[in-house]
Amino acid sequence: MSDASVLNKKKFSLQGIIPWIIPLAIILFWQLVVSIGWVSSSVLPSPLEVLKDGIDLTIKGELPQNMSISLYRATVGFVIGGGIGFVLGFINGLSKVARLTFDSTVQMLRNIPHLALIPLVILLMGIGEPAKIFLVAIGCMFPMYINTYHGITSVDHKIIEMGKAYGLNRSAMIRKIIFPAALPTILMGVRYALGVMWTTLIVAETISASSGIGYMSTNAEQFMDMKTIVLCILIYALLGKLSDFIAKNLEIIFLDWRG
Amino acid sequence: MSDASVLNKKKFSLQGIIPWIIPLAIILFWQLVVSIGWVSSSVLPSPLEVLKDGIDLTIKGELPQNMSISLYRATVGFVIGGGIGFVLGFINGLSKVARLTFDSTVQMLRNIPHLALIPLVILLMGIGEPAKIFLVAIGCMFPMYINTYHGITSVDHKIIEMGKAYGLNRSAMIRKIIFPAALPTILMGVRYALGVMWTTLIVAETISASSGIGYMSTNAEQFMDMKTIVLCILIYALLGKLSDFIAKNLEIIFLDWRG
Amino acid sequence: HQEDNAKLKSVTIGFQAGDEFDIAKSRGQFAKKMEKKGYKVKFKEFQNGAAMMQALATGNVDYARVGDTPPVSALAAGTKLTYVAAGGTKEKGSGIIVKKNSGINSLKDLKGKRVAYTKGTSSQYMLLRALRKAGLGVDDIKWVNLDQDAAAVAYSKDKVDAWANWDPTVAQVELTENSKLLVNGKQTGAVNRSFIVSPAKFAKNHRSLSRLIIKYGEQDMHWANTHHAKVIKLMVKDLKLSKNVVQLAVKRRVFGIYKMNDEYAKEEQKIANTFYQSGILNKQVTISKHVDYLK
Amino acid sequence: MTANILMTIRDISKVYGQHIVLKNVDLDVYHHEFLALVGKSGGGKSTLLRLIAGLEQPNNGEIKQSDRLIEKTNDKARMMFQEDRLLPWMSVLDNITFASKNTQAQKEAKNLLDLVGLTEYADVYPTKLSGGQKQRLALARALFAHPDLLLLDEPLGALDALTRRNMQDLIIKVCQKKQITTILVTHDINEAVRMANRIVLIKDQGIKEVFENPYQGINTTEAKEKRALIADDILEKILN
Amino acid sequence: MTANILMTIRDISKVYGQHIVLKNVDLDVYHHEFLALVGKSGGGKSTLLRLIAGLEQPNNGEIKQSDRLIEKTNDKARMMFQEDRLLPWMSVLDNITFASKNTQAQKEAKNLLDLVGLTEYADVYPTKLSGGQKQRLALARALFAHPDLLLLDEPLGALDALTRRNMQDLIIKVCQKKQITTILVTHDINEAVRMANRIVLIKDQGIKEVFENPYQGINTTEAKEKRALIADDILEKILN
Ligand SMILES: Nc1ncnc2c1ncn2[C@@H]1O[C@H](COP(=O)(O)OP(=O)(O)OP(=O)(O)O)[C@@H](O)[C@H]1O
Ligand SMILES: Nc1ncnc2c1ncn2[C@@H]1O[C@H](COP(=O)(O)OP(=O)(O)OP(=O)(O)O)[C@@H](O)[C@H]1O
Ligand SMILES: [Mg+2]
Ligand SMILES: [Mg+2]
Repeated sequence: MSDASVLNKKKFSLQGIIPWIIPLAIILFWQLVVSIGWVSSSVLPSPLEVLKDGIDLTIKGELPQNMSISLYRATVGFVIGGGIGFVLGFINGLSKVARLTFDSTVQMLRNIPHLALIPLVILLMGIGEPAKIFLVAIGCMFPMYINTYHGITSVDHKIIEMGKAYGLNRSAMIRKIIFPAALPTILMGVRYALGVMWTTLIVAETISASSGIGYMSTNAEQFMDMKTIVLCILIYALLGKLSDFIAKNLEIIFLDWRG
Repeated sequence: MSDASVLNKKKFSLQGIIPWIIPLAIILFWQLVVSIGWVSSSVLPSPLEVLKDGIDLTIKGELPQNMSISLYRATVGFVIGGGIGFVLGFINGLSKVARLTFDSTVQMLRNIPHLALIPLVILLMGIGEPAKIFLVAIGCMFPMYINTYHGITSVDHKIIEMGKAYGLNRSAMIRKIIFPAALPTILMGVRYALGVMWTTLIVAETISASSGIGYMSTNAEQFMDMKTIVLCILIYALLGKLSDFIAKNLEIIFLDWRG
Repeated sequence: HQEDNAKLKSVTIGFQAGDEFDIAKSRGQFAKKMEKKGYKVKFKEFQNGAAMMQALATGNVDYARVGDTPPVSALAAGTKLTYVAAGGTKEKGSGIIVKKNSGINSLKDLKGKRVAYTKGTSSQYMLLRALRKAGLGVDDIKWVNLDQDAAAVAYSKDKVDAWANWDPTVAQVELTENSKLLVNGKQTGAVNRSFIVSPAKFAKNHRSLSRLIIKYGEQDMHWANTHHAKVIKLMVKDLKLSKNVVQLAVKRRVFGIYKMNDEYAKEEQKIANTFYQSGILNKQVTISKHVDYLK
Repeated sequence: MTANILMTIRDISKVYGQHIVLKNVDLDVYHHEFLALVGKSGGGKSTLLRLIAGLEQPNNGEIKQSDRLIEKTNDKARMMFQEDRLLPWMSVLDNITFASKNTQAQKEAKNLLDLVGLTEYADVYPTKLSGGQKQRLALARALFAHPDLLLLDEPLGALDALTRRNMQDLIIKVCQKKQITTILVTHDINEAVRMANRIVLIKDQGIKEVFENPYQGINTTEAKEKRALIADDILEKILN
Repeated sequence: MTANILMTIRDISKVYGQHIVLKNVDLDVYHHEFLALVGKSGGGKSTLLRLIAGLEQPNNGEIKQSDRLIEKTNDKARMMFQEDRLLPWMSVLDNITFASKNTQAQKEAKNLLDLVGLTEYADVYPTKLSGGQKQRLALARALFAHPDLLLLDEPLGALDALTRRNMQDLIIKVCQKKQITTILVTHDINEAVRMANRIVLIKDQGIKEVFENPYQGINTTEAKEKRALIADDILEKILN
């Protein structure tokens, strides 16, 4: 990290370019494959066609609208699920009784594929917006839970002891020692959860949806609209880049002490 | 951890029971809900019916057969994907150039839902066994990658410096310092990957499968065989418990020094 | 003319649980007969038509047995496929189901109701036909797009009022959920026929193989029509449905594999037109251009 | 005299696995006294402090402070550990005040920072400090507290002679001013006789001898000489 | 004389942010000599060692060992850090041998473990050790290496007088036997004059003075007195 700070500006712009080399290479290769006819463009449309599809859908307003409704579902689900996972992870990390009671159950539940959960979700939540958000929340809950829990149980025993020896009460202990010490691992959970947030949407938006990027994607699959399928894949990839960007910045902001 | 070791046998048997309280409570509540007729048993079969279904399928040999083929796909996919994720995470963790080149791409790819990938997987790998294993491998790759990468980049700089000051060459540095220091985080990645391994199967086994637990589950969905749907959910949960058990034991074996 | 080169040994057929080829596969005669002719038959099971069309587009299956809508969508998407045969219909076993006590007694009553369907499948076409027949507009009902199992739960818990679907699900719902078919495919004109399609190039180069498949397939279908008891037993085992459900579904179904004709092509053309007019597909396709009327 | 006792240690033993660290230790600690613990490395000094701080429980015997049994973390004691145990995510200043609810305390903390010579480092993270600076920060943190009993485990081991001398004086001054009873673990016998009025020698799993040092704090040449004699005495007892 | 020089330090400076730690430092280190670095806490001793070990690069100037410029980790030097930096996942014995490819080395490691008094701890994890035991383990690790140049950063700060004395002798013995040039950072001036033949005083961002100590290793009363005089001289220079 420390060497990064002494890099001059020239290196910095290079650092901005390198990460895009492979994605670009993939796109070029893909264009080539389609151009020389190795696969027909009805099976795999060329990048240019996909781009055109993207522009069309943007102009028609379909894409922005789907993106924004998905963004809404994703964010609300993330906040609720991530919040619950965080709290549950925190409690289980701190209390041995809670851990014994809940951890095993959570570890069992997190293994159930979202796809398989749909009937139960409908049973519990109906087919409206809450059901979709619920599923995203479930998805985001587990990584936040696991990482928070793991982060807290791995806090160096020595500094906890130090906190005790200086008379910190439980709340101060959590705020000043346990939470900051667990934060790097928790932020890794945020990183996971941000990924899961988008990937559960595609499942959530099979529940009676008529909008959203996940809907767009499954709908395209039903109608074999490869251009849109690939467009959605690209959008997911870019959202991934965005999540990564957010996660990285959270780390930079909150973990500045790690230098 | 240390307090656990002083627990006497009586407490231990209690510790074995507590984790099952909530799952049991859920099952009892569920039986109640069905018994009082809040939901018809065609929508949500009672636990007993599900159990009977499970026994039937086991006697018929269908369940063990599907489980074993799934286990095969899961294991092979896990080994390949986990292995690649581990190696990639390791390389990116160690080399700044590799990190710049690959990390961003991986972060983008991991965000693409498996469901959305299916058309591409069929295009690349066909509809046979390789396609299914490929998808599981993709799924397991990312958590292994992220955790290995994160584990390695978070190794305490002080002991790396110590290794340098004692003339460790690169390979010894990795074997004796970086790997053991990153191991707790890597094992957390194994824990994630073991979960993902099962959840991707349900998607993988929609690609022209005629066997496997994922197939069983989607097939049951097609024909609204709710008993089998719920049975599959329970199996997934138990597999989750198994994964947790494996992960915990790996931790006990390899991280004994954390006491 | 000279086609079917001797080198070809194996032929891959995509099917779905409970369909014509599932019966042929289970009975076993089909594969034996094909083998005598020098073909090894590989059956590949799929969970839905879209996936099968995907496999067909990428050359992973040679023949695909699908419902009536997936080939239309695939053609609109530019997939080069050819209809080589048609199957029977489920006109009596598909339609819109409602609960008997729902107060919905005619198509007109659907106005303002929530109706479950699955996008891109026959049920979407079925609903469009039904609305037209009742003189209702497309927006007069609430369209609820759900997968089968999701719809089942939603229907049972009254989250939707009606459900467009086909056998054996319809039979099951009729028997377990105190429901009735408000209208069936025969009445709406959405007959829900199955088809056998092939990659265009393959179909062109293997016409006699296609004839063989139709011939032997038809023999199995004849057997199925005359041996209901055996078919029922087979399906009960395969689909894990209760016997009375399968009985109902099998009884009202006619099995068959036929050469393509104008009538079948027109049925498909109607779907294509309807989907295009409703904006579901953004390309008009002419089905007859993609049919091989094997003589 | 008993009214003057702050802490009674009775017949305590501590065993790690098979390894007996302390056996049947008895000790009284008086109000406002300055006690030093000396003994060989690995002899159980830190262990005794940890027992007193309630961070560990004895396998046998009991420790009472102001007639209350120490069963869990001792609330009336504060401890400076042998390692610095600083919080890397807090600034140097926050590392001092982190346990205080008093916002007025900021001034005292800054004052202490001056006294240990870290004024200019108030806002940096402790990773930027040298070994001795870290130790002084940990010392400031300990002196900032207002306990009945202050436990110092090798507080000055990483300091040069001059700084060490200054810190010795600082500790004595603060503890006198705040009327804090202090137990100091040190390897430096001269430091022990300079700072403490009683020196406890830990040897062979127990308290070998307690040395009274009436000359603590007196600056006459005679007192210095007497202290040197006591120091020689202690050293000899350690060696044999 | 130049032929006898192992390391030349020329005009080096080291700056952290705005903070100048070392400025225009020049020093020659001779083959097989025992050099001590003394100076106030935070004065830059550890920094100088880190520069020599190649763990950090100077902002200015150059360091050469056997005529090779130190540009990255110095392969011919080994360093004992001020903190123990033990590997928690390795047994005490493995912590000594971890960098060695020689399987024969096991015996030497065990021997060293005896010499630092940790025989019975060979197979436990270092978390079980007391502060001074950890330090001795780190010392054993350093003495186990066969470098041209050994850098010891406060190796004995956590040890009692007796153990400390024994360890001093051990260090001298091993370094002489293996013909290792040694640089020792210490706060204990008596330790410096007892062990080193030259003592370097670091003050005000540079080398204030270098004291020759021809009496190192000589056990006559006269030599002891001379050493005491040198120590007094150094102490005075530190204070002013
Ligand atoms: N990584 C760093 N970033 C910023 N400043 C640093 C860093 N490392 C050391 N310093 C500063 O450099 C100065 C010298 O530190 P150094 O560790 O060399 O001192 P020292 O002589 O070894 O002191 P001590 O005897 O206390 O160990 C200190 O003022 C310290 O704050
Ligand atoms: N957690 C532990 N598990 C096992 N043994 C321990 C543990 N902590 C300390 N010991 C052992 O107890 C003994 C006393 O340790 P302690 O830390 O009290 O010594 P000390 O007198 O403080 O020594 P030093 O001066 O080296 O710090 C040592 O032999 C040590 O190995
Ligand atoms: Mg100690
Ligand atoms: Mg230092």
